[in-house]
Amino acid sequence: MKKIGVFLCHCGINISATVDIEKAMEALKDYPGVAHIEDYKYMCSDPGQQLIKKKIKDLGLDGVVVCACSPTLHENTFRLTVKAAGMNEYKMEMANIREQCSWVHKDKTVATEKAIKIIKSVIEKARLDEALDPIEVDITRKAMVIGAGVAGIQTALNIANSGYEVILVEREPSIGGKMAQLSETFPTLDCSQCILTPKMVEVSNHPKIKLMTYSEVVDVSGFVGNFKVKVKRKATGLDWDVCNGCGLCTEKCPKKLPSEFDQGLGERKAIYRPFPQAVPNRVVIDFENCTYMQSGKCGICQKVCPVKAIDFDKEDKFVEEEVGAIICATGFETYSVKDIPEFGGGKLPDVVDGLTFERILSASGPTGGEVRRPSDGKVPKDIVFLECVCSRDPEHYLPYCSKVCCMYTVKHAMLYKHRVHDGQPYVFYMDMRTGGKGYEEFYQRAAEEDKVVFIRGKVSKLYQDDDKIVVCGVDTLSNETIEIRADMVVLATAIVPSKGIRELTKLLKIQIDQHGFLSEAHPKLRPVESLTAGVYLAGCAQSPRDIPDTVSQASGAASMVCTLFANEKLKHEPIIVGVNEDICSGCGICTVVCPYDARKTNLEKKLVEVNEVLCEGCGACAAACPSGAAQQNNYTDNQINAMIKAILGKGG
Amino acid sequence: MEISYYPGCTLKTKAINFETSALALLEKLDVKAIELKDWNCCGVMFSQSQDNLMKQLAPIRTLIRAKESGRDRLLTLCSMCYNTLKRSALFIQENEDKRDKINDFMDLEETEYFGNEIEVVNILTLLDEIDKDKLKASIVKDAKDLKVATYYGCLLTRPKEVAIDNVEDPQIMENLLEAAGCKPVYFPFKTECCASFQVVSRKDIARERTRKIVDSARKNGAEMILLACPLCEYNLDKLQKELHEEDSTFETLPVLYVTQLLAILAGVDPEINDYSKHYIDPRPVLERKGLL
Amino acid sequence: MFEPKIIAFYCKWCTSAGADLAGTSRLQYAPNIVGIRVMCSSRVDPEHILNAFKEGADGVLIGGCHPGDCHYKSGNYVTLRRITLLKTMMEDLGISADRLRLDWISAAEGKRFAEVVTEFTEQIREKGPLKKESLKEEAV
Amino acid sequence: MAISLNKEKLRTQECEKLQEVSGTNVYSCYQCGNCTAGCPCVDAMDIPPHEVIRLAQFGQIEKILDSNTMWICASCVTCSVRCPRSVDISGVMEALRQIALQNGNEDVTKLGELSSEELEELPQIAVISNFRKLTS
Repeated sequence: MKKIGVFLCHCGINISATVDIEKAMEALKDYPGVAHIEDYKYMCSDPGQQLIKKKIKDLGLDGVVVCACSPTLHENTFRLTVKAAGMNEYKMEMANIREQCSWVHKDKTVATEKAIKIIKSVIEKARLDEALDPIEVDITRKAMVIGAGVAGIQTALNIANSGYEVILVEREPSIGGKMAQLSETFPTLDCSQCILTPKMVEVSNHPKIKLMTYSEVVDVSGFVGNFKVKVKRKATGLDWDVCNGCGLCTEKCPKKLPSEFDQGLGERKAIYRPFPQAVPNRVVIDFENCTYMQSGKCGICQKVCPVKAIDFDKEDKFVEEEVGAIICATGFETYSVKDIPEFGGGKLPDVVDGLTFERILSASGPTGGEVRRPSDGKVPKDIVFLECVCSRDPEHYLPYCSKVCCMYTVKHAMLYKHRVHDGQPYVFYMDMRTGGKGYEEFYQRAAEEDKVVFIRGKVSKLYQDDDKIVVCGVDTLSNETIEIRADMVVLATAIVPSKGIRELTKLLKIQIDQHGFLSEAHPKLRPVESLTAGVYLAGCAQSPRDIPDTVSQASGAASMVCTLFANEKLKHEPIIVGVNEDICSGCGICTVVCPYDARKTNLEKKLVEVNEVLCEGCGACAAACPSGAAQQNNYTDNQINAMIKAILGKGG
Repeated sequence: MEISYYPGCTLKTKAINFETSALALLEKLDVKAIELKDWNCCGVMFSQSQDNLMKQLAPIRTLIRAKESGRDRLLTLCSMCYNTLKRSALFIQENEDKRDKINDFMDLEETEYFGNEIEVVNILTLLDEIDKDKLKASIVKDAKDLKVATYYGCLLTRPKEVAIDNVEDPQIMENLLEAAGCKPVYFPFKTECCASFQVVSRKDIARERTRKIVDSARKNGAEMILLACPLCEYNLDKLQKELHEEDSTFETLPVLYVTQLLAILAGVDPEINDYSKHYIDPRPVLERKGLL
Repeated sequence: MFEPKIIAFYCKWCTSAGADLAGTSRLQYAPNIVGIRVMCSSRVDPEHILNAFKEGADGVLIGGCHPGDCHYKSGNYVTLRRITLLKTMMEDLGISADRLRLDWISAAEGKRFAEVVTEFTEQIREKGPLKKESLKEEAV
Repeated sequence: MAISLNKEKLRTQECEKLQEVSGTNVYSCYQCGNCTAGCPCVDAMDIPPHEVIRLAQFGQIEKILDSNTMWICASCVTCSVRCPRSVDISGVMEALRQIALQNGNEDVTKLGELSSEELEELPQIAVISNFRKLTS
């Protein structure tokens, strides 16, 4: 009989307030296989772990059941604990009596009974657990970063500067992301382009970074250390190896379109470079709007191109890359003004979102940094800024706080005042959230020095009246309704994940939350990892955040990748499904359900053979095997059936 | 198409023009509206209280009548009837215990009502359902330079559960009028409340609301206000007249039920309208546009 | 009141994580269910399910990732096929098919997890205990 | 005068009743003020709608009932549809009217003050809805 040690954690009072630990110990102490039972306030703490180690050594335990939190949280912790005491780490099992018991039930009797059942079932599993050794796998020391905004750029640079190769994939023709569109940044008011463009250039010149702009990830296979990624390189209509970015074509192209980079305020051509500082300095043809592509007439760009780069080739190309780690840094978008009917539904030209106002403020923007309103180019003298537009509104829009709007709105009001000295900015806010280094001081300065009027309350409605926008709001501090006839209104609309993130996360097999933001492996302890090994997160794709937070998280993700790459070999979970050659008849049913082609029928030997490296351990084949020849390590039929018995009160 | 029709109190008196024009228009569009037999008051204004179930009896009894008619849809012209009937039906559909209690109160009724048997349809929704090409084909008068403000008030678009269209920016009337060849103007006050029943005890509030609403419509170039609620019609029409009498610089705009204009455009004799019911005579504008 | 015994099998990646989220959100649900965490819902063999009924379970819940979201690409589709097939056979074995429920619950759906568990528990409570005598043992 | 708060005063029976009759949770309110900002009749109210909800959160039902706010409300439901936290402010007003009337509030319909010509002039819909809202 195996000697199993059962260790019950109180988790402070998280478990012990609901589960009667003493009663549980009493019920379990004579359970078959239990050689020792003990409780402790914090089993995951150092003394707790020492206690487990000591008992393994003193009593010669060959199985351990830790009754505590979810294995997602501390399975690894306790595996390392038992390993340090000389026990095989796969003989350690966790019984989740916190998340799935003490936290979800209030009645102590009921919760205690359920906890006992859970623990019994896990003891049953532990009794039949076998010693397993991780399978060693080679590692490709090259990373792929998806998304080249400031998050992706920072991650790529950090990894590359550590000496590893990086492929940086970006959907748009240029890297830079949303940060390239910003005017100045809070709270220092240094120019966004001045701090970002040198980094963009560094990326493009870095010998370890391969840049793939105007490209999208279309398929991902493999696993940590050994991913295969298929990238679509969208057709640009010209040969980028020949193009030198002189821009003559964009000057001569007769077709004008609203510029996405300038949020539709400025113009671009059908052959264009998103902005003058674009990296790489290359142009692309917008096939949908190019006159030549639509009607076969024009072709001016081809005529004027001094290096003959234009070929109008519409074929997308696909490349496959092998990488060891993937960082998802796909960024954000802002909630569209078009979808907010009470604020004009996008029909009022002088009601714009925050990103559009950034372009109006930007020295490289369509007005050269002069604040002029879109409808008639007039300088607005009364300007209203609304915070929490679509954020914190579970009834109509999004329940969460978009985090950056308070600060950027204060910045907008301040920058406006710096440009238009005789103008008056007003800010409607619900709560001013200025947690950050120098942020509160920045907010105070806006009120004190720049005389920004802060109004505590929401705006119910906006409408056009002559050439004014009437703002109907409230100040809940004076309990007065407020009406402002403004020249322009800026909406701090909510931060939402960028388009296409759902499709990408399906490819990457990572989780998203209900709003489409990427889910981290643990909100506090593993904030830059996804639940899929080898896939990391950075930036606003995970949740709204400002530039300093984005950059620190990006560096964190990069360091996780470097930590991974520092391993000689990777360890693959040995929870695989093997073949009992004595029983297997080679029927091949298991090969059909395997999603990884890890199982192959050997017709000569009439056997199925398993490639252990490819097996990810889902167990679909074990359930399909008609003879019981395919058994999953430490999830055998015997174990599962014993667990069922124990739960239903018939075990032991 | 046949549909049961519930008139409600005001449609037979003050708002007779709404009924006459709507029924005439529907006839042009091959819709037969059959008035319910033995109908009673809709209850007037849905009771928002969770425990005052007596207030739900009148609307539910009306829905019982509709159920007994054998037709599964009930047309209302008045927006208040629409709102009350629809919300009451929803209320008992969502509160099973309250539904049972309400039916207990009405044990003399032969029919029981559960909440989802009858679809309450507002005239605007019904008109919107009709193929726009058919509507276009029925139009015989040209009103392409007539600029109109479409006014919805509160009960057609609030609360969200019974709204006939987008709560903040309904377009259903605009679409109908565009199909009929008129030009709806930008009108940010189209869902702003006219102060409703407060006209009885706080006329001052209702007057100020009327002033704001009419000012906005006029400023945006409207030549008339079109609506679909007898109470809004009274407030905007009567109170404009009072405002004008007080201050002759206040310019008035005629107020019509949307069906009145559509019926005229569809070739219904304009004389079926009882113009004496209007406080501001719409005939000068209609004449100017060649619609009489 | 009859307290049904329910066994749940759920995958490590989605439903178990969803159950953990229900815990961190402190959502209360019926305690009748005890879960067995497997790597993927496709590890659950119909034999395990029948075995659970044989051993006295009144209901069995299987939780997996939403279609298209399986951590192992297609495991949940395999599960769906197996459970559909098993349900058609259960009546013959004397177990009503609605004692077995397959549901997709993602890691983000803590609330849904709690709702499904409570709803299923109530449903089984209403059905009453699985009568052992009606089980055709030899078939199991 | 200061509102003195303690745990008994915070959750009075009257406040519970208000929530029950209106079917809404006043504690969802985070005081954004959208209800007040969009209210068509707020100028005539003693207390703006968001303050009504605030006072309800403090259990100060008496203070609310002393105001004219619920009698001025035209039940247009703008507040409820715009509330980001789905507080049915319009329903709260209805509940307040009911509570006041059950407590024996004086007649606020002013129907008696109207001349017979005025009464004749008014459409039924106005008279009945006024009566409905202010007496039940």
